[in-house]
Amino acid sequence: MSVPAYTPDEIMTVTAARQLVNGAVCFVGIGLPSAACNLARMMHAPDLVLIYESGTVGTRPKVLPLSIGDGELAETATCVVPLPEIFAHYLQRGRVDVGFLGAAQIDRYGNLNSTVIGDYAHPTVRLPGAGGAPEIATYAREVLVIMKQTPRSFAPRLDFRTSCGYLEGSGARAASGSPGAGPRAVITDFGVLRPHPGTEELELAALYPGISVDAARAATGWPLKLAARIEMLPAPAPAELAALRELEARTRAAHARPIRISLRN
Amino acid sequence: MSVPAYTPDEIMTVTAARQLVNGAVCFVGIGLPSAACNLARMMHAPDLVLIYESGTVGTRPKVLPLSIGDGELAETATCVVPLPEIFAHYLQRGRVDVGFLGAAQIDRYGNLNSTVIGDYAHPTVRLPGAGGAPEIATYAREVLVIMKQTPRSFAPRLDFRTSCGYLEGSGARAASGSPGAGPRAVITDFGVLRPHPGTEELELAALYPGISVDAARAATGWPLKLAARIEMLPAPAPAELAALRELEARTRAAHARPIRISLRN
Amino acid sequence: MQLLPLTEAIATHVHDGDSVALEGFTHLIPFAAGHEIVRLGRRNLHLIRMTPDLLYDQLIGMGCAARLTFSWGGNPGVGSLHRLRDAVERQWPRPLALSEFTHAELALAYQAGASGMSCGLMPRYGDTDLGRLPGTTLRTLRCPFTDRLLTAVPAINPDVTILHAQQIDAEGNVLIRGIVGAAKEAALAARRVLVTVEERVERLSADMNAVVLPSWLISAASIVPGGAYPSYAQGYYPRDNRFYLAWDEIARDRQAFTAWMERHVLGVPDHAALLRALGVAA
Amino acid sequence: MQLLPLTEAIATHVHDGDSVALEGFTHLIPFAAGHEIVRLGRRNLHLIRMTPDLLYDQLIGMGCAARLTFSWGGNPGVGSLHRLRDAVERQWPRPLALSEFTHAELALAYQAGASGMSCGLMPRYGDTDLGRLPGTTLRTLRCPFTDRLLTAVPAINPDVTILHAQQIDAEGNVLIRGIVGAAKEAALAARRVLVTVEERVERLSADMNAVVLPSWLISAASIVPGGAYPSYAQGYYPRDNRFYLAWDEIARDRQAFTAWMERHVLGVPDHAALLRALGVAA
Repeated sequence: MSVPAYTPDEIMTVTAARQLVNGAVCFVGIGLPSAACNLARMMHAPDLVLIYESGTVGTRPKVLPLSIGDGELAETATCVVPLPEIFAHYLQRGRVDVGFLGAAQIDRYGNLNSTVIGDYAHPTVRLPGAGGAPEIATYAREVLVIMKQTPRSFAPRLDFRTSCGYLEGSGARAASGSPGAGPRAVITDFGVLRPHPGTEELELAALYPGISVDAARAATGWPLKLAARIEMLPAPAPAELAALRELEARTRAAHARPIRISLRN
Repeated sequence: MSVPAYTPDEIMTVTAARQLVNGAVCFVGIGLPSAACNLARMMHAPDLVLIYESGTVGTRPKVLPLSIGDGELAETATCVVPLPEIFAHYLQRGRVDVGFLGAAQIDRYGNLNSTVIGDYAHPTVRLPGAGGAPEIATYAREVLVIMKQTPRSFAPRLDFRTSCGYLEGSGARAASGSPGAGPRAVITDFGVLRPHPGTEELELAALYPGISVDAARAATGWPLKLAARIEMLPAPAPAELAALRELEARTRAAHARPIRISLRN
Repeated sequence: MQLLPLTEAIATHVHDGDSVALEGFTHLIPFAAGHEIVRLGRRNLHLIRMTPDLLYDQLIGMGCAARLTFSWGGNPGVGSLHRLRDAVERQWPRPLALSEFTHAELALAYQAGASGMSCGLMPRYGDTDLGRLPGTTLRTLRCPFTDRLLTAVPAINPDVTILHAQQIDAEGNVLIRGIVGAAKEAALAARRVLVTVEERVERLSADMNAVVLPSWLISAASIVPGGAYPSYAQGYYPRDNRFYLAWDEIARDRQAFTAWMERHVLGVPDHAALLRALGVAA
Repeated sequence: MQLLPLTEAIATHVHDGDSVALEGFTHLIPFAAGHEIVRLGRRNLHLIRMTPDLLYDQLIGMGCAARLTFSWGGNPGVGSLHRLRDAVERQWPRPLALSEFTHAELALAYQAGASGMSCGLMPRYGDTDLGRLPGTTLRTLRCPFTDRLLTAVPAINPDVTILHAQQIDAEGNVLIRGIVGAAKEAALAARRVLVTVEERVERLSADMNAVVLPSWLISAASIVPGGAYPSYAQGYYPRDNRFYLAWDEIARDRQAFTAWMERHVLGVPDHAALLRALGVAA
């Protein structure tokens, strides 16, 4: 097996970007989702509408933000609205097509933990917490989860359920009345998991070049089932890689610029 | 009795203006209240904060608006906020010191009708309706009512209760939990009525020059009681009258200016 | 967002029996769009608007409406809306059912609709006849924290909300500047959104915090200079207070009203012609 | 509104045991004001903030806080807030009680507080462990119209809300421009409001629809250029992403953290001195 000419982050980002249809309204988180959305916007989906939870609607950043609220996002936005409106008027009202989520743990039904590892009252690791994840998981028409696959993060049982995937599966989510369809794809560093149409258990649905089913299974904390057909995903195209690397280089340069503040007064 | 050198509207406006303490936050309605507030601002209360329900906060109009939302109000405001915020963040939150109300009918406890004369389903006169009055009546720290006194408008029984005064009196309003103190003064074209400290029934508390108790009683649809002491109100001062008339002349001139719209396109 | 001639925008998106909110609180009232509804002869509309104003007097007097949801129905600073009164008091030209609220309640109903909520909550104090109106949709709850009474107001989600605004940019984003009322909430609550604008510009002359409706929330837009006359468009032209005063006379009489509407609305092809006929177009 | 030196503003308005919201969503975070709270040695604070960020890591690490109400507590784009984690995981330097919400819930709690409401409502879907947190204050209701489950979130009314903003004018009105988060709601919900600003101007450079806090809603204001550093002030200076990255190292270790705070916060008289010491003041 030859060494691939791209990193796991890169193929995850490119794979996520390819899921996005031009014109879709995306509720974007920081990190890989932000890179994926902006890559898609630069490649095949120029009219992608990016909403960051900081209140920036329709932003077109030239460099990636480090935080969800960098000035770049406001400066390139169609408009900046107060945070209560982003959640009420956009997400809760059902205006978001695609939401992105990551987490510390995911279970076989796509439920997510971003609150604690260990017991809530005496945690081993206190994670950042819910943020906007529970509402994104509920209201986005569909959710893309992006996270690296390890037996601990793809867990047989969550230490804490922060956000709903398919709950206990087999229609439990729809029965709960959740307006969104839930996690239609989980993009990992091995490939893509998708819910089984009936049980809604996540199954291995696609693999990156050079990755084996066994490797993906070994990186999963539950006995990973296989989809009826496993798609072999293409490697990132040179144009995609070039655009992504240029975006990241621009970002690194921008973030390294020293700040000067005038104290005139 | 000599003919007074002012109209009933003028002495009502001047009397209302004199009630306003500099710095007070006023929720202003159109007509006499708007004239009174702006007169007070020009005379003794330059720092009066005027809020119009159209969402203009801290406005300082040079001419009086005809409607509650004339452009003049926005152009001279500290800020213009959406209407839901004016009601939630300002009025309901208890930020308003003085609210003004008028009505078609008032009863002896200061309850107001601005909805219908006659039966609701088959009204003799369909009035404009509630608008912001019920909330102003509830949340303003105190309310000033301004209306002309006739036996029909100062009614023994309201055809419809749109806004609360003291309800049935004797503490009923406070018992209902209303945050505001209710109508502290009713300014009419005869003088001023104020609630009795115990029963909260409106009593004649002040008279304009040349107006008799009997005249005020004859203009009231219930047996009007007298306050322990009836104040004799001064006539409008020449400076007040001059300022008011100048304001109204400016207003008439502004409202008469013909509109020209460019159809370039 | 589709850029359409106004007639086509209304014909496509406003149907008989629709619930329609033409919003704009004393400012940016979409008169041109409303007149197009009259010209197209739409019927049985459920009209929604905080402050019905002259435009609704006209729609009601022309028999377009079966129901009115509102919070204050007068000619601001002038007096009655005579056509509204005639419909309620004497069922002319047809009966008009009323759903009436306070300003705060109706603003909350739009806000709930814009937020994907089934209802909104506000404190409940005192005791008025408003809560006892026939067919009231308000409900009373107790706060689970304080046990105090709260009023629940059901969300309003109009079939279509129609706004007038200052500018649309090359991408179809729309700027609303000045007194905004509950226009944004009414638009975000609606199933379809129509906008008329004063002008089309390459880029909106707007700060990042301005009130902007993104293109993808708008069904169709039409460029109609003067489209808010006789109300106004901040930065473009002021309110024609003389017209508001004059309307009191026109609307007082059924025949005078009908003659005015036939001549100035039905008898002209579009809003520009109305403005020219009234001598306000420059 | 009183214009005060920052030390005096904080000394007067922030007391031991107060609930304090230093708001600003990733933007206009009032670092200078927060550092003054550290210098004044305030204790047993109930800190409230949607996104605790570095400033709260510092306040918590210095032992100022007894409780934290929040919705997301990380170093955005970088990782953990190590001092927050140390307090929760190992009670250092003292135990920290948590009240945690989702962003939407906390925004609603501020909004309810700003609106004089005892609670706010949102739809309730699915089933998470968040609703089962020990001591949760959320309650479940049924919509009186649809019978669907709703979550009631109790209002938050901080004793004091502290904001950083761009400008204050001659009358004391304050302009907030750019990403506003829930800053306005947090301010309007509070009993007292403190503001630090980049500069004082005769007139705000703001449109009529800009986000402005009227002077009479503000308890005290202080002029502190760079007061949001290492976060940012739109139009004045950008976010120092390098500092946010560097903080990860500093905060990871108790001694390194304490040394940094002693040198850069306790060891300097004011924010200007901190900016000079860090080499960012021009």
